[in-house]
Amino acid sequence: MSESNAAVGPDQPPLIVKIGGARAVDPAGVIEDVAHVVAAGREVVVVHGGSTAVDDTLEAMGKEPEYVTTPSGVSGRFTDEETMGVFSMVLPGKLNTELVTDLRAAGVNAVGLSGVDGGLVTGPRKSAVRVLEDGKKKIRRGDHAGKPEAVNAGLLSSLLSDGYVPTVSPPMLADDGTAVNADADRVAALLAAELGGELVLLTDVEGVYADPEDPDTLIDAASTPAEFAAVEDAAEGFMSRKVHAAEEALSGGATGVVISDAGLRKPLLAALDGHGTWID
Amino acid sequence: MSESNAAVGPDQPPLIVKIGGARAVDPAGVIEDVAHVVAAGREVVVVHGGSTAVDDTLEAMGKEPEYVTTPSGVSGRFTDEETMGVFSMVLPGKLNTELVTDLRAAGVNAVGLSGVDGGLVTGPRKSAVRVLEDGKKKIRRGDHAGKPEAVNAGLLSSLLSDGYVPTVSPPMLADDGTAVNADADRVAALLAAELGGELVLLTDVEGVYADPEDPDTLIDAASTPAEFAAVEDAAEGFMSRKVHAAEEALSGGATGVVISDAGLRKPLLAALDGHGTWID
Amino acid sequence: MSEADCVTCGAAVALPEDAEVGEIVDCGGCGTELEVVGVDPAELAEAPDLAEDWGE
Amino acid sequence: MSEADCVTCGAAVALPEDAEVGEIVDCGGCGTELEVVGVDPAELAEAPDLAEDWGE
Ligand SMILES: [Zn+2]
Ligand SMILES: [Zn+2]
Repeated sequence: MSESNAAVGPDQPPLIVKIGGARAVDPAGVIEDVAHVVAAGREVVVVHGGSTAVDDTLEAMGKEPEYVTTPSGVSGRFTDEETMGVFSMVLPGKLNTELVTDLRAAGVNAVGLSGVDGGLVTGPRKSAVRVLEDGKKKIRRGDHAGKPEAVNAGLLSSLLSDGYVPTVSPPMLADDGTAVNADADRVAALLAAELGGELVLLTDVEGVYADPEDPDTLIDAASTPAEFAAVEDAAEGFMSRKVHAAEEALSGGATGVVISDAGLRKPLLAALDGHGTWID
Repeated sequence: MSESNAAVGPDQPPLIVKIGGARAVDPAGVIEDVAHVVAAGREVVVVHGGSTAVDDTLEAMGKEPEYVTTPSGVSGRFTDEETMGVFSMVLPGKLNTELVTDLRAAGVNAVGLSGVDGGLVTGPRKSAVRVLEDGKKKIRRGDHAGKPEAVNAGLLSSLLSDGYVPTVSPPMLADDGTAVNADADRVAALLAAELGGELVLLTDVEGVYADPEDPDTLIDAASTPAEFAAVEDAAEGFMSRKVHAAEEALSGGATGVVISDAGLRKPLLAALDGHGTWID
Repeated sequence: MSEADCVTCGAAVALPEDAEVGEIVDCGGCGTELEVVGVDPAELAEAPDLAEDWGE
Repeated sequence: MSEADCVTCGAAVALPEDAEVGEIVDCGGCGTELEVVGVDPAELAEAPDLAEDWGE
């Protein structure tokens, strides 16, 4: 599964790198790695999230972040209109501007885009959600969330062929014309699928563990349906979303996905060199 | 000076429209007008500011906006590091996302960009500023401000020729690699100069008045040096900045500038049709 | 305790004491999931079938 | 009241009682604009010549 230096050549498929959003996570390592890969001639798209920074800003503005749980136990943010405004402030505003600034300072010709820009990421609006509250099933309406389904590939490839590194963050543009929250892993997966690229999901653990309690059980790779099923079974909580994103990327046309540790010294190069859990 | 419908044809130079930033200003009229001009085949770039919304957000976060006055009496925001973060939240974050969403809903193929994206707007950092405080002259350091001097014209023309409407906001990228505050009128002027375009500065008055106290003294046009000098003499406060921006645009290659009222029913079409103060 | 008619089968459906707008109750007659859209007076509508999505 | 030497002509320049770092004082000897870069002890540097710009 090791790709060593071949991973950064111009003959490789586009690389889609999903990183966390907050500068606090210190993305310096991954920024240097992106610069290295771009300098070697490979096309790169960077995708970032930043949900914890949204919570911090909501709290700084005196508003409590709201999370809901669906009847089957999936937890997620409920994004009302005011929260949506703060979401746009933090992701395409503060975090994307910082990340593009830092990438450019490292010599990367980054252009920041939200999914709204040029209709880059579109799909159905999900304004109502079933939730479980105090044991009651309820319908909550007014959620500003959507499911990323389509990409303006022309905008992306035009920027890539002009030598830019698109640096993408939610929100996406929903089919009702509103800007809405979307899962950044899923946006990255959709872009990887569209570009036939390789997807690197950097996270705060080494990869998928067969037993999350036991770091010795890291799953190195999954190439067969049985191996993938084992990864799916093993992934819990936020990791199960990354595995779902991997699945969507691969079924949509991505060449491979790796879930790896953002905390390594050269996290992107390490992932390309075989660290983490590879799925293809 | 009337341009009537010829103003919206494809044979016209690119149109650069500077509008306020906050949705509260109700940009619906100008958005419809932009859609109209774009549909007629003319290239359009939209530029927005949003300084008052920055103040509102600073206050919501418990921080007092800071304005300083230079020894010669020019007042301006002092943008410390924290304010710069809020500036990015509000302009390329909330306001730009809202404006791009609204433009797209009106059928305009808008792509939001800050001056940092792709190094769109660059120039010297101004980190120190002379101020007058309690009658004392002082040096204030740590200002995150810059002077827009250069444009990534390739990015702009590539987007324009692909049929997009670049929707641009500060910050700009300073020569020390940081994202900094820049005057949005001046950014618009620089883009108009670079594109050899026509610049429309929409504001909250009808144009430049010979006597600001007397609405009957609106100056219709200035085409000679003497007429321009009269406009310069008449402009006070924020209006003098717009006149300076007009001057920079024209000396840099813009074909004409009009300062006109954003509050008219069809504010952009009205400006193109001869309302406001025309300078060329 | 108020009640309202099931929009599918017409059966009377009893609402819990503390029923809230948005709450989902099941019709005892036909099993339809009903959304409480009003409490005073009680009013029911067919609850929208919202596919639960992993990326919610 | 403290004083410090002008960095240009060496003349002693008296600082106002309430001098603050960043404040600009003029040298009585040569007229150079001096920035107070320290108050205890007093220290002066040549004040940067910052062109005032309309778009500040
Ligand atoms: Zn029934
Ligand atoms: Zn001296």
